[in-house]
Amino acid sequence: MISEHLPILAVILPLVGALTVLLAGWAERRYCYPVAVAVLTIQFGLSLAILREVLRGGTIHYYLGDWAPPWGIELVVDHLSAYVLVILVFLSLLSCIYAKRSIGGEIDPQKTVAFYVMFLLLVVGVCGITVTGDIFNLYVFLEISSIAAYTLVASGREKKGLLAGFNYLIMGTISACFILIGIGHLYVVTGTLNMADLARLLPPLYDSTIIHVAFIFFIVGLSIKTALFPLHTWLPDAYSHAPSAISVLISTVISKMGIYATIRILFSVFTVGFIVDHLPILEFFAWVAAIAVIAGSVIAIAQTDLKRMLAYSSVSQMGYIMLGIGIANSVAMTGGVLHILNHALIKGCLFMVAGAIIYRVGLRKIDDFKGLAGRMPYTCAAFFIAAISMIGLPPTVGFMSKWYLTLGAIEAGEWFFVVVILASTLLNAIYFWRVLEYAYFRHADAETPELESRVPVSMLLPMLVLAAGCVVFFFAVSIPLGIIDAAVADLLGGA
Amino acid sequence: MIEIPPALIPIVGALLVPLLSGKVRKAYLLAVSVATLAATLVLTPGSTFTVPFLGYDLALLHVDSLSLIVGYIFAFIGVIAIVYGMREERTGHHIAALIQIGSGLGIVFAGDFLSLYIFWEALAVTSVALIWYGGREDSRGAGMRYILLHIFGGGCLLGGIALQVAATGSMAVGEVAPGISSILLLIGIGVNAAFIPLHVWLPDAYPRSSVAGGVILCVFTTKAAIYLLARTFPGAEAVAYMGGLMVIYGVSLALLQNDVRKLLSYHIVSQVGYMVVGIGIGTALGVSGGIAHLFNHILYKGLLFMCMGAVIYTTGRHNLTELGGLARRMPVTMIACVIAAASISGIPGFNGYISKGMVIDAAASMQMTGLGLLLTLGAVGTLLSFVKLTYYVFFKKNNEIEAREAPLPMLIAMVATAFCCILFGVYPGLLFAILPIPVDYHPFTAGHLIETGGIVVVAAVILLLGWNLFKPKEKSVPDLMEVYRLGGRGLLGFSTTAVNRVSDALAAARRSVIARLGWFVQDPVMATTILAGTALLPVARAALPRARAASLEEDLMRTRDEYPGNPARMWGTGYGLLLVTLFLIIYFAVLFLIG
Amino acid sequence: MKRWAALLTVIVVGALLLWAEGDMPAFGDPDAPAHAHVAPRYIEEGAEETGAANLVSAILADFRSFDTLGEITVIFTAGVSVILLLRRGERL
Amino acid sequence: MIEDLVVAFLTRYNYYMAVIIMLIGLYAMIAKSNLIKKVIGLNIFQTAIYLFYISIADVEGGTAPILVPGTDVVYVNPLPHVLILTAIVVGVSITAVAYALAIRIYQSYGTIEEDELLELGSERR
Amino acid sequence: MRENVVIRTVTRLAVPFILVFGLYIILHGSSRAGGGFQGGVIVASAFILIGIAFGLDETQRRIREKVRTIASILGISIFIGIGLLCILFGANFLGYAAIPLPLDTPWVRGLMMEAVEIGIGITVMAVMTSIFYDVATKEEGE
Amino acid sequence: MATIHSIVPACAVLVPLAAAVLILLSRRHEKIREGWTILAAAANFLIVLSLLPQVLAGDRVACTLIELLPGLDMAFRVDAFGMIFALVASGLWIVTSIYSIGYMRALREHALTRYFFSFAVAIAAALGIAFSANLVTMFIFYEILTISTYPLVAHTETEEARKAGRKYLAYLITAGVFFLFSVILTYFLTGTTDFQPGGILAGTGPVILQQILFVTFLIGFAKAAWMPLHGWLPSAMVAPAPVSALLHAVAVVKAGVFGIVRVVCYVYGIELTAEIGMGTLLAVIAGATIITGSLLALQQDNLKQRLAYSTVSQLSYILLGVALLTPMGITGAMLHVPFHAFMKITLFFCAGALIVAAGVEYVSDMKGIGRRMPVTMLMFSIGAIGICSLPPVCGIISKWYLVLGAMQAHNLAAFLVLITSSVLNILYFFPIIHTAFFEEPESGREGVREAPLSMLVPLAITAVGSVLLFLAPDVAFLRLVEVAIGELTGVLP
Repeated sequence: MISEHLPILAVILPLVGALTVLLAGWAERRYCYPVAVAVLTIQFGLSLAILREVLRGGTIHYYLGDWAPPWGIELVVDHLSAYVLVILVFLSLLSCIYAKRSIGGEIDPQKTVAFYVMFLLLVVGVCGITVTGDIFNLYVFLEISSIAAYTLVASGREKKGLLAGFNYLIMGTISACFILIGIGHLYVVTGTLNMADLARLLPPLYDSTIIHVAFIFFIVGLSIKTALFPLHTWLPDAYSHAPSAISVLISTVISKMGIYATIRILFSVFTVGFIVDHLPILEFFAWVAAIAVIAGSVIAIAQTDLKRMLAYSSVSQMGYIMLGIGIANSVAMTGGVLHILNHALIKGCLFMVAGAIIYRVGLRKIDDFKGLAGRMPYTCAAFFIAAISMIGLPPTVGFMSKWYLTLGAIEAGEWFFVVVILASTLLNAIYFWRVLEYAYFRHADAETPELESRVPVSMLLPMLVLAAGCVVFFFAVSIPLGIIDAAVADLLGGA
Repeated sequence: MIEIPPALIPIVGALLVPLLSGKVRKAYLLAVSVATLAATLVLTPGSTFTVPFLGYDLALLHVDSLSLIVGYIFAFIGVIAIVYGMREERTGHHIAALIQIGSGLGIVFAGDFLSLYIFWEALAVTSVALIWYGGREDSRGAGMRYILLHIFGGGCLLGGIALQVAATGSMAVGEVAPGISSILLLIGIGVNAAFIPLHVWLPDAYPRSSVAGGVILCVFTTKAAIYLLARTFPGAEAVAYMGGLMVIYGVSLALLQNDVRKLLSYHIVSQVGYMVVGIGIGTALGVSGGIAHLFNHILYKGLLFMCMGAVIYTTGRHNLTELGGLARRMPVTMIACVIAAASISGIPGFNGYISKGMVIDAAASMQMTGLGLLLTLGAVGTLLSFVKLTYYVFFKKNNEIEAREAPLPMLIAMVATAFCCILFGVYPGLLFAILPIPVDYHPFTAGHLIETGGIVVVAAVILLLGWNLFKPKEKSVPDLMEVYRLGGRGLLGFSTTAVNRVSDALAAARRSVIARLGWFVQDPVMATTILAGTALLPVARAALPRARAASLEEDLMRTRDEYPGNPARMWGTGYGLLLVTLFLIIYFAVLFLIG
Repeated sequence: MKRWAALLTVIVVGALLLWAEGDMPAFGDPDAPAHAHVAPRYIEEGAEETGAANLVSAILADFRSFDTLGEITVIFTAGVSVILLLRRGERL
Repeated sequence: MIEDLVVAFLTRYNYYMAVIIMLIGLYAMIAKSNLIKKVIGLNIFQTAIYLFYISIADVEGGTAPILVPGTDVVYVNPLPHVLILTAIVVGVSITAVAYALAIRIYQSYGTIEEDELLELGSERR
Repeated sequence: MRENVVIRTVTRLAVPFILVFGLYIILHGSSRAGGGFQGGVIVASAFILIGIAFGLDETQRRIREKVRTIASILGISIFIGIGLLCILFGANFLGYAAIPLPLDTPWVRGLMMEAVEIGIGITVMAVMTSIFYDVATKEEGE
Repeated sequence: MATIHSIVPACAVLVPLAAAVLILLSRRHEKIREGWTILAAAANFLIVLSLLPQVLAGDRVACTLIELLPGLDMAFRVDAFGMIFALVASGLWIVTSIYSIGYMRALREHALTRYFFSFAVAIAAALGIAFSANLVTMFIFYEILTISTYPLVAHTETEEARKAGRKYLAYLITAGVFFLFSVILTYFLTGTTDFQPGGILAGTGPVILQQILFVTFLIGFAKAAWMPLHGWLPSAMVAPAPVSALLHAVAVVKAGVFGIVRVVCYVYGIELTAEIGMGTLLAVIAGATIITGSLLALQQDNLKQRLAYSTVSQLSYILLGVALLTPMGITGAMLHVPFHAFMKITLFFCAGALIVAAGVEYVSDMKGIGRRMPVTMLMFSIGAIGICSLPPVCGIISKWYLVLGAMQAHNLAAFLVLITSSVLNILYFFPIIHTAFFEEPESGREGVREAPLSMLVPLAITAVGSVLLFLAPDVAFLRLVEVAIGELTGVLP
């Protein structure tokens, strides 16, 4: 009986969880954390169950209130949704586990209750986006997660977090407004909000200027959300000044959510027929993404602050994924979609490491990391694995997405993109290797105490899990690929 | 009888030398060399010994009459050289000597090109060691020049062999058909056989070798080459003329030398010339003459080197101008030297007379008059120079020198060799019996004797007339080696400079690229602004009013000075939204363009 | 500087948008596609099906009630946000 | 030509107004340094969207979509109303959060002028 | 805060009316113009008015933090509860028709919608008040 | 020719990896850590050796680890050519381990866990490259090799070492990118990346694309240190001597060369390479590198630098051999892989011994050192003579085949390059020998003694090994090469 209601439970569970956390926290602040972790664990199980259902029976449609679409709201869980859902929930779970100790120094203790509530609300929004099949519903959930994200970014003790949060809020809201305008335009010409219905109704209207305007608003809005260079201005501050657990969360979950929304709208609403065949604007999109890949990396090289460097690296990686999507053949798409998983694993791990370093030795500047490997061996090992994964060296997952993206670009005959993808490897290597060199190949200054700084298990475990994931999914890449192939076929099949 | 390649005995034997010392070592060395001689003597034509190697069957033992005669003399002189060098204490010297002997024998008995080549190179390497053991101030350079030239020659030989093998599929040592392969082989052999102008290593290196080393060196390298020449190029006319040239060239330069061993070295060139002529002529008499001369030459030239070695060993001097008056002090050496000088000059009754006559006869019998004349001239020159040598070393008055007779092992070696010189001079039949091609040659005919007499007379006349001309001068005579050195240095200098230039330029380019990139990545945003500003400045100057442009320029300059700014600067919402609107416009434009 | 840049870009965007909006259906056009597809059913059957005369409410609380759930979650989120950002010294 | 424009304007002035209001909001957000003014700009922008939605719901001569049984009147399209109700709530929430942030910023930095804040924020530690 | 008798008096008079009006709006959302959001905000405005007129402590007294929190949770819970109830009775989430009340389907739907609207109203009221309270409270020591 | 499925090749890769883990785990116990290294080295060599009979019989031992992507396996397939590389790498690992222990102890080096760990990983990667059945597997291990050797290069943690490390990575990661591109393009063109004796690229894609691909492959194999991509190798000489010895004379650089040979023979195929004119290109590059490398070696006073440039030059012997595209040339190339390894590792061991025992790093400081350290310098001489391709060291054999190959291909230019190089080799090696043995020692060197036995024995082993390889090349390597050539030319021995 439960199995047919899985999609809605994926949204309701964290919501109920958020309320429960609030109540529990009201009773006793200490209860928040276990409840939140428990909720997310169940949620993770749920998402796996959804994935299993999807793999077994194909796309799940769930009519809310038993109203058939397009009149009611429909939840649609296809391979892509299930895949993204599992990733996002898993990362949320890990960053929640990670949060326990990491927020200790970064957030006022009395705020922990609201923090965990917010955390779960963010998950609500994210899950809502992944499962919904209604474009307006998507907007609503987008806003839930966004508001949660703005607040969480600003929730720390760090003053700059406030500025970052405000900046993020303005940009994010404009982005959401653009999406809303886009939805309005689509509604004007079709009269429907259901994605499948839209995809069905749009083709005859492809020449309409309104559709074009809608598309522009969507793509610019989504570009802001995904921080596609040069609309990334909010991202570095938000990522680097947020509490560490939140850096992990937004760099993995929120960014992936934006990408998911982009893919959904581009391919499930507008479909390949419009963006590639009718109006080859995706080509331009891919160029922007390519520039983002390079620009993000180059700016990352300039950074001296680890978290900020990682943030710019994210800008680059977003471009990476978008490039895969922009090339829009099945191989490149596979690479892009695969990189959603990979980047979540890698960047999650990296931000966790950055957080752990801040937590333990209070260092942010890369120049101060001299001899860090001796003091924090496991943390640095995790960083190492994640870094080479980001560079795209085997045997780590980064290699796999690079493989597919390059192959896809070659297949599309886009040699420039091939160059970009491969050049990004080098740029990544430059800035990641600098950190590794400082950590491993420089002696610590005399004044820094030579004690092995133990990172709490609740922080170490998630990052090691992610680091292990980086390696494991290299060898077990067929598992996500099985899902991705179906997802990509779905997305491109609409052509 | 067990027939094993004699080459292996000294080579393997050499490995044990470092483990022994003192008397035991001496006895051991002698035993090894004698065993080598014995192993050579028991060989009979047709003996084989093959080793599978690289998929070929290496014939380490390919015995016929030609290889036997050369083998005998090689093995014999090996024993002599070892005896001569008994006083040598340096382990490496003995090792090198033994391997040198072994390699020489290896070449002689090699039935295929590959093993021949390997021994050939081994010969070169050990030669360098012997040269370096000379310890003279320029030994190092001489050794280097020696090995460089030989490696070049060896390379050519290898190339020739390879081409031969690639063309015919056969590795067997034999006559070579004309072609690139033959040219390469000839160059390769020519280096070792001291063909002009490839001879330069010889007078360069031999005088600088160790005393005992010189004896060994003067034997194997050139003679092995002659042996190979006999195998591969019998009857090549060009080769014969090359021999003639060598005879004259060697003699002429020998006459001008001051260093005793250098003088001898040029004589090697000259004497080898006779052999080359003989082989080049290619008739039975010619080849036999050449080989016979090889046999004899080893004896007397070895003896000469021994004598001069003894002189150098006891006096420590090696220049004619510094020597003299040793006849009383070193009588045995003196006698041996005179015997050897007589031999090389072709005085009847000494062995040189026999074989030199054969070669000249062979030339004459082929109506190669010019060649014959050259050879005769060479004989005159040889006689002259050895009169000069013996006089200036032993008979000229010089009371400064305190010297005693050479040590016993040296004397034994010298006496034994001198005995052989006379033996084969008096009983040439002994030699004829082992010649590869039986010849019917009668050395002591009137014609030959008269010819020799003529040579002696001419020489005497020249001596009487121009004694002062032959006075040794301290100034050394330049040879082609100077040209080579200059050329080599120039080439090397040029190429290294060129390489350095290029690599420096590449490095500079790389550094500048890295520096530029390094500048850019410090603050990419600001850098882009500066670059764009710089690029657009001319446009602004042209388009905007002067004051405005100037202020813009000032801004740009200020920005440049401030660089790098703060790469971690925060970007406000205003900036972000501006970009957003710009992006909207761009998308509109794109859509407009493609829609 | 910024002000002028802002004005310029905004005006350009405005011009483009004004041009683009020319394709929109006329204001109040009853035949606009927006009124033709989903809405008619709400108007015709919505009240009967849901028992609510206020069609807006009917859609809000029934047809698209999930949106509304999201909506109050947004409100709730905003409340907690403000708590998280501003409140001090109490239980939350 | 001009006639066309006039017709276009007269028949679609709702959209044009929405666009213009939107641009005013956008301009305020870009050009104003004061954070509160920025939020106000944001609100103006959102208002324009509300206007846009509401105006697309309009049907000429239509009445509010509250059924009056038995009468045969034209109702405006109720769906955009619902949507925009949601959007308004979202907008209110965002405004609340934005102001909360602005207050915190003021508490922390003592100013809400973005130019100053960015300078303060960009200082190297 | 300086005492302002006029405002206080007016507030005292107005608050009950505002509350009643708000409740009306909430409850009649399904048949008349109105709904949970609108009503909720109106109710909240009553508390905000109290806060403005009598100071925040007064508001705190009238509607305590605990109540606000519980109320906001309660509102959403009602909504979710109804949704889950539908699942329990075999329908999809928020499929009101499945709830076994002895009434016609439209009536059940209408009833449930009312309940949902009430939930919305409660949450909106609580959150709005809460936001006002938090925004208006000054940092200690300022 | 049968294909035998077996887990053994995977074991050969996994044993060093397991050793690496064990080394990490026992990082507090010096003896145990070193024990693991030696144990693993020995075990690994035995494992590799156990495959030898089958490979010599012309069989291939295959092992598919995992299907990475659809149609792209991570798979091992041991063939004769791979076996050569594997034998060299695993065999020399044993001696290098012993040597390392002596070297590191003598110099009291730090961070030994990292050192031995990286070393083990590097060996695993080298074996992975040797055994890889397709380009993807090769690429994976190629990159692992790059990464795992970085800590060894930057081991001393001085600024110079770090700089060298950065340079190392800059070159090799860039190269890796090109390699990856090439792999992907190959996959795109052919739909497979498996190595086939006849090549897989024939008949796919336009010629120009194949040519470009060839060039990118070449750049990808910058580990082969062909010019002008050799810059990393001399810089990497700041690494400890064992590292220079095993990695920069054997594992790393040979991996690059190995890769090029694989690509030419097993991806392009000899015929296609000739057809599209890439043999000539490769020959030109190799020839230029041989000569230029030697010229540069000539100018180095630092012994390890000189050896490094010598390596640069010698590696291109292998390339030249392959570029000749004749059976004999390829034979020479393949033979030069193990032969050069033995000779050059000896030389580097000696250089290390000189550093440890006498603190000598420069050739000009080596006056008369041969009298103080006769064994070391004798072995050095053997190595040097070998590199100059003189008897009685194995270098002469590979040169023989190379010349034979050049002649088979009627390529006199290649032949000229080879003899010029010989001359240049002499020019930079023989003076060292002279300096060491024939010049008077400088004062102050009286106390210098031979390096510890744990260093002396390995270098003696490799030196004697290189002589033995001359005396009996047929035992392993030549037979392996014959099998490989037979496979390539379609005629099995």
